[in-house]
Amino acid sequence: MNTPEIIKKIQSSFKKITLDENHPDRIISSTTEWEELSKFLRNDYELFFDSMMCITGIDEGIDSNNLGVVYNLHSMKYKHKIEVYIPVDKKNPTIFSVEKIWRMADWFEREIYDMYGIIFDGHSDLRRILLPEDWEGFPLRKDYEFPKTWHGIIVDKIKEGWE
Amino acid sequence: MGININSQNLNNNSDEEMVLNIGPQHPSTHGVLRLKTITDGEIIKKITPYIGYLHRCFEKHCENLTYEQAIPFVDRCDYIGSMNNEFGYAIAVEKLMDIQVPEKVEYIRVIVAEMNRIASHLLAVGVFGLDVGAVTPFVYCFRDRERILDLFEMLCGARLLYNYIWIGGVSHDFPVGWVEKTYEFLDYFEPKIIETNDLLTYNKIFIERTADVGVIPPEVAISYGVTGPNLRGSGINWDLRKNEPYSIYDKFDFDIPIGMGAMGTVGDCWDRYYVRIRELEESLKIVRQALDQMPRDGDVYESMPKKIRPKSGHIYSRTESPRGDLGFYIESDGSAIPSRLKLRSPAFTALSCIDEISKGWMLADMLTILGSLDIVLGEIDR
Amino acid sequence: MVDFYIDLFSSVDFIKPYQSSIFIISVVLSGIPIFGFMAVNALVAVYVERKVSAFMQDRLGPMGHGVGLHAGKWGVLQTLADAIKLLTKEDIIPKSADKKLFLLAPCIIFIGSFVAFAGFPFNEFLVAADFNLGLFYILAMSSVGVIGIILAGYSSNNKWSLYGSMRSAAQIVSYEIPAALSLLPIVMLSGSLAFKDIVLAQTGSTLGILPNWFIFDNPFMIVAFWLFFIAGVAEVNRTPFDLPEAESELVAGWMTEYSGMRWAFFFLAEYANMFIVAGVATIGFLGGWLSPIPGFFEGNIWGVFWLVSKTSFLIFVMMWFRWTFPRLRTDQLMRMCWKFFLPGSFFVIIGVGLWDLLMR
Amino acid sequence: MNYFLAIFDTISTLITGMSVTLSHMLKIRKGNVTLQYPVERWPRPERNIGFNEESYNVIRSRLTVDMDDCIGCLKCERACPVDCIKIETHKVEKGEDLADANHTGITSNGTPKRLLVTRFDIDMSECCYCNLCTYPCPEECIFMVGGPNSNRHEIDYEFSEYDRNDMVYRFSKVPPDILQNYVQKKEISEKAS
Repeated sequence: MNTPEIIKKIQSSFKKITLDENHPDRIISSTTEWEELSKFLRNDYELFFDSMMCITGIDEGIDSNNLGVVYNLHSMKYKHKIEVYIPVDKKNPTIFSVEKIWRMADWFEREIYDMYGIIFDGHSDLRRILLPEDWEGFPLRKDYEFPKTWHGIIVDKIKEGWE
Repeated sequence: MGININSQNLNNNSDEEMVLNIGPQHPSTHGVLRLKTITDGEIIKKITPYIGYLHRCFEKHCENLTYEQAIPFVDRCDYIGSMNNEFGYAIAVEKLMDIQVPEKVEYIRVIVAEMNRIASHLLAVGVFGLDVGAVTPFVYCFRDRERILDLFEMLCGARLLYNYIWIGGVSHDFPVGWVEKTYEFLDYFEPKIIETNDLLTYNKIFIERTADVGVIPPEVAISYGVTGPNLRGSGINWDLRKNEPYSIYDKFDFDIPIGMGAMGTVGDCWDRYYVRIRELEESLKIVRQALDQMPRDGDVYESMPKKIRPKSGHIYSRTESPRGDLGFYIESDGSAIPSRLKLRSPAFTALSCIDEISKGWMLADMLTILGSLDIVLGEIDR
Repeated sequence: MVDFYIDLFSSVDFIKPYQSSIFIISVVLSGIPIFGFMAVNALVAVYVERKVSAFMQDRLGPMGHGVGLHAGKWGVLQTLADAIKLLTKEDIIPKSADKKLFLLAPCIIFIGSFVAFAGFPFNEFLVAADFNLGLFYILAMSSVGVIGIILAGYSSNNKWSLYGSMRSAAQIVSYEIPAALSLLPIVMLSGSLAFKDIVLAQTGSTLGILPNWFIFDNPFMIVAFWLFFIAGVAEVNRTPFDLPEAESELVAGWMTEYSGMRWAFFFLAEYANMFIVAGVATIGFLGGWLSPIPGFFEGNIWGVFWLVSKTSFLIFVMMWFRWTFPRLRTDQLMRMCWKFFLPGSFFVIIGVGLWDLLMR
Repeated sequence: MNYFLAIFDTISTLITGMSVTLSHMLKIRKGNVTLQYPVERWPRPERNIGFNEESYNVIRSRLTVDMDDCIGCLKCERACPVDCIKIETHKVEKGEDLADANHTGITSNGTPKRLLVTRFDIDMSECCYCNLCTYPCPEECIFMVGGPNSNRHEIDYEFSEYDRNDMVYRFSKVPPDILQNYVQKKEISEKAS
């Protein structure tokens, strides 16, 4: 099944899916719909996206108040791929966690929470994975400014006679 | 320093359980990794890996570097297979800017990437022998690996972190005599694999230690996103070079070794190890064919863009690195600096499934499983 | 040598009134050469181990081209440098370690192997204390070391050494039995426990060229030799049974917290144990101080030479094992001991008995 | 029955393994790979590049700058991914030699210089040896020593120091007092504008 057929099939049962004009293989859905969509993508015998390729967090820029999560899905059986983009607004960045469906999402979602602060509800233990547990702020956001010190250690590099 | 009483220990205070920190500094964690294991005697009940000790803010850096300046940083993610990293990154950016690289550069890249795969698998095999206790195969594998590193040093000056494959081409052509030296290496290396087989692969103690240990069932592997030799060890015939051929891999004939459960069940440590050994032979075949078919003349700078400013948009492309499929998600907003660069690292997913696989095994087996997954902490922590 | 010194001193008259001190002096006098031999054996064995492991791994091992201090022509002074380093290194005692036991452990281990040397004959006359049940004595003494290992593991208050000592305790205790049982055929053939009689029973040669050592006596003895040798390797914690100090898992097992001179005692004891196991195997099966070519090179000095050369060949085989084989897991180790070594040694005892019955 | 088969199989595989190590031990003369470091140096693979641009070197060792050719274009500073190069320049008459600031007006390729490079520091402790700075340089004056450039500067890859600040190489040849009056001249001109 090539991508247009997949998109037609998804759109038939999910009305609120929109498409991106210059990126054919990307569908954009919303946080409310993502729970049924992910189950549908996983369990539908014709689509059967059983392997998740990658989950990426996006910050759309300082001016737009939108974060985003990109899911790249792939089916081992039919060898076809799809990319789902879900905008998440910065005020309350929560989204359904697909950790129960694809076990790989466990660590990827923890990393996105660590870097962007998007809370995945339903995740078994959502805590920081790469940064120390008590680090404040979410580094990969565009409006992130570096903390001066962390536990008394000066963060930015001081080199006398260099600047 | 009594047993560190933390909340977990108190509530299920059955006295056999002991919290053991296979701490950030341990001889066989393949890098800086802390495994907090709850063990009952030697049997392991639960493992919670703590990573992030080698986190160098790769993705934050790449948001302030131009596309060609990011190459030395991409090298340093998986510092054992850095040529394959560059290859994956270059393909992703070239797809974004839809540049078509000349024939000769494709051949150079395949040769160099496959040589790097041999070097990386040699390290994986040698260190796995070390985890199981055999010291000599480790030294033999590193002796052969040195010869590859010498070839790379002659090619681009560096032994491990090359900055050789650029966007749109390679930094310069093969030096004189490099091709003959590579042929010489291929002939030298052929019998060496048989020697490692005699010494380690069919050794009864080695088989006793690795067969039926840490079995990853296929559906668990797929759902955890495990890829590469670990996935092929579980019997799934999935190799990006064959199933989603990128660059010119469709010009070479090589087969994909998958785990057959020759010495135990399908998907045990021995299978993953044996898949890597067979992949050494496959890569040798590819390099030999590529060296024969490579056009000797042709310029490598032809399609190298002066200014790298991809049109705004995004791309997700993945290539087969020695540890699995290495994905690059690049989002560009038209300027010379990427607005988002995500590296999907195969070792990251391989490590995430260690808790499920090594339940109920003993401490020594758990380290064997960790060794057979062949993780690199630089790539996990980015 | 002890009774030799006692007769010597009791004949000298001005010492006669201090009758009780004669025994102590003679014991001390015969102990010093043993300590000297143990130190020399450790020095040589460490150097040989480095060189053997280097050659097996295509490298040269310690060579003499160090900057500054010149480590001898082929790195010969390397072990001397190690000894000096261990002497001058600071002995760290972990703060929360159980201090008294921590200090006691190396002494017990060292005494274990030191005392086992007392019964070990280098020659017909050259033996510290001549017992008529030498074999039984050495087996008993070599299991004293286990207490030291458990003490070391427990007292360093570190989970890894606890693991290491528990594993080694299980391993050494369980491999004592097949080792002892596979020595029984020698006693059956030679009829006595004393080393002198065992070696005397092996003199002479059949058909002129084959010296009738016990190993060539009948096929079961070859199996007994291998059983004893491998059980001995397991007793000394060397690969493929070096589980207690498995580098890749337990960092260094029960030796982790020790450093400096205390660690040197463990090292000394390990190589001494290796020498004892190889020595007992030579005396029991390979004809002790008898020369492989019957008739030639006999005599006391030659006897010591033959014994030491056969033992060092067996030590070389132990080193050969170490640099070739991976490590066994604890439960496989135990399964092999109880399922393969024990029935094997019973089978060998029955076999030698029947062979003795039918052939003689 | 397979009990004995397993024993036989164990012994045969162990023996083959031991034969491999013994063969390596006996053939040590031929197979030895050790290098006595202070006496035998690491053989640098020879480097005739074989294509015409002789200047593109492939060696990765210490960076050095040929100050007579440097025109202060800051291309290498921009190309460096880890910002370990710092350059400060002052405007001077085009192509005119300034003896006191030992500044030559014309570079070896004949291009006149407009800027006096008063500060050119490379912090070698931060350099990641990626060689990205040598390619954009129009005068090829920044290069890694040795390899094809050994006629200009012999090989040096053993440049460790005791103090980290000694790893900062200062290439600018302008003596400090001359430097002072250029800085004042600059401030005066800035106040004026």
